[in-house]
Amino acid sequence: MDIIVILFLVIGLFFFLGGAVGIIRMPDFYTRLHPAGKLDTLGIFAMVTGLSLYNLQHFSFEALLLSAKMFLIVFFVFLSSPTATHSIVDAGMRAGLRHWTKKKRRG
Amino acid sequence: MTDSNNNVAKKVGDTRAAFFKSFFSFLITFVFMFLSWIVLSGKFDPLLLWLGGISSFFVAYYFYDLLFPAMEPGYGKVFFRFISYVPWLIWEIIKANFHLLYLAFHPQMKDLIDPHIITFKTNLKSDIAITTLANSITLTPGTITVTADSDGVFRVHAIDRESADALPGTMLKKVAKVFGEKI
Amino acid sequence: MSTFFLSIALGLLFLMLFSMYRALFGPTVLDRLIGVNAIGSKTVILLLLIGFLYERVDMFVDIALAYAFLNFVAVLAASRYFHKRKGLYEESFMD
Amino acid sequence: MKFIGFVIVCLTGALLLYGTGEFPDWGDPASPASIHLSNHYIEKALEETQVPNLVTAVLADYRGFDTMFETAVVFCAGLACFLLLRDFSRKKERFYRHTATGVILHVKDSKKVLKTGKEFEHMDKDWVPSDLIIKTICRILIPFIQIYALYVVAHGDFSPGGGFQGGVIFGSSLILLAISYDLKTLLSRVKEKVLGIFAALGVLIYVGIGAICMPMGGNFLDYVKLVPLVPGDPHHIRALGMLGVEIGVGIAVTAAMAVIYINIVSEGRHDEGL
Repeated sequence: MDIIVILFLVIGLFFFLGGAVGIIRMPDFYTRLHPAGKLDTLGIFAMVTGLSLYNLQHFSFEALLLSAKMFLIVFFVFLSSPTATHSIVDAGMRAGLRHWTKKKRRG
Repeated sequence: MTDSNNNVAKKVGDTRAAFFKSFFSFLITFVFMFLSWIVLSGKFDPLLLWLGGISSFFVAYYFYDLLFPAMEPGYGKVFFRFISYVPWLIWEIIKANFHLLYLAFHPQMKDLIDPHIITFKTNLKSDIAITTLANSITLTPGTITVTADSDGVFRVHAIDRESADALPGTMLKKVAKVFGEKI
Repeated sequence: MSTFFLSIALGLLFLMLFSMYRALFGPTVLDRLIGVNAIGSKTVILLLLIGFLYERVDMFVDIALAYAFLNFVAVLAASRYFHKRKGLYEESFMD
Repeated sequence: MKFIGFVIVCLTGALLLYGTGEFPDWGDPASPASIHLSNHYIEKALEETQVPNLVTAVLADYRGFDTMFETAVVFCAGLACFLLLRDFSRKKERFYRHTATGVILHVKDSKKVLKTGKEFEHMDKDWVPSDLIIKTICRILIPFIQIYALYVVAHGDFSPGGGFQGGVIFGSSLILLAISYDLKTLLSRVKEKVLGIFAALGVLIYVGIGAICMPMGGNFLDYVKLVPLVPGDPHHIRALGMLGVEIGVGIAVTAAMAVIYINIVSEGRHDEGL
């Protein structure tokens, strides 16, 4: 059981690492949002799955409810994270920030 | 606070059918709120259950038109189809995430990515269907919905050609099927 | 197991530094917003891990949930502010 | 005038800093608080108050007066925002929007007033239509946030929450409504008058619970004297009293948050807002 939990947590950390590296390396604001919004969401999903499995080790009704409560966080993040991402993109578009393209760099 | 309820009732025509419609959405909101109270609380103390009932009643009474603004007959079916849609979506997200990870760690990342904006039109009508599709697109790595208006026109920022080609495709079909709309 | 949780939490803290860089030196205001949002999503997990370390998960889940709410509201309010007030400025991209 | 204010602020700050020199060191084991008070709280709180969460026991029982005046401070903050910022003056220029076509009318004559309702609606100069996705998602999330806020208020004695935290979350759910639609939607649901009444009502509940104890023969906020009024187990009377107090705090904080937000964001004019 512990191995599964460790696996989930390490996978989640790996996703977070990808997100952090992506935020640093991507060329412009729009492309930075891609790793920031999505990899973090999946990282939260993997990590909460792992933690709630760990919580279920001593199985009882209360532990089950607690794990369900943890999954409320996932439910909330899956609804809210894309909305936040979309709203940031929208703000950028309205402000008139141009997005980075390959052509622009060549010319 | 009660004024808004009266307004809504007047708008629909104040008939018996409209009353039942709002009563049903009140009831369903109440049930949802009470279930989430139980999950949150995790205690079955009578006092806390009473407080939960009162709180759920309060929220459902004043804000019943937020969760289910229009009560339509096929909600139960939509709910179950939506539940079956979620695992497919999560699987798509996981698949696409590895692609994005590969991009993020690739040394010549700037040669691989090719950000551009695509526009496509769908025939989705209801707000909730459009929102589901837009958020699914945003959750799938590689694409972010920039705008989605009520006519069903989507503008999507894609990070490379590969993720852009997948749109709208299967996801639109699945969402349309979930909400029972024509493509 | 608690050592492992501690090391994961430290790893998350280390990753926050990356986002902190964006939040502090991001060329546009919206870049800073991205950085803050990324820090927020990591903090949710960090709070859960702290809960497991102190063995009071039932309390820390509440805090994590509240933090997620407030983070969402903050990001939405900030971006809505820039929808209305054109306070953003265009800058050259970092190539 | 500004200069005098600056000097006064600096002097007060210096005085406060000078005062902190007399405090015992942080975490000093020999300070009076750690010798007598903390030990008593930690050892006796559970059996005296029947509340599992020590922080709530200290906050709402042992230091009930402190919390009462904190609530009053929050109420005063809301009141101050209202009194300073609220702008009742009529605007010289007004903008109207035709709902069906989206045509915008700019009325410069301050005497002419269009009837708003089905055809025309008020609007700001910098009007931004609310976004479909944000609107739908917030609509779905707001009831859940509210039930969570009420849960936090009700479980003040088990979980880290309490009146202040729950009130803030409930208030932020109202703010979310104002962000995702616009300020007018919030104000049409929750009238400004109602918010003011609720802010005062919250403080009144707190003070009232304290004051009822006095004719029952106890001191102010002496929950034990409430036993004949409340059915149920007399051992839990302190926990019940705290629950009532927490509800009062929650109501006051929610209303004060909403009032502060509404007035700051629209500069007191109550138009479209943020």
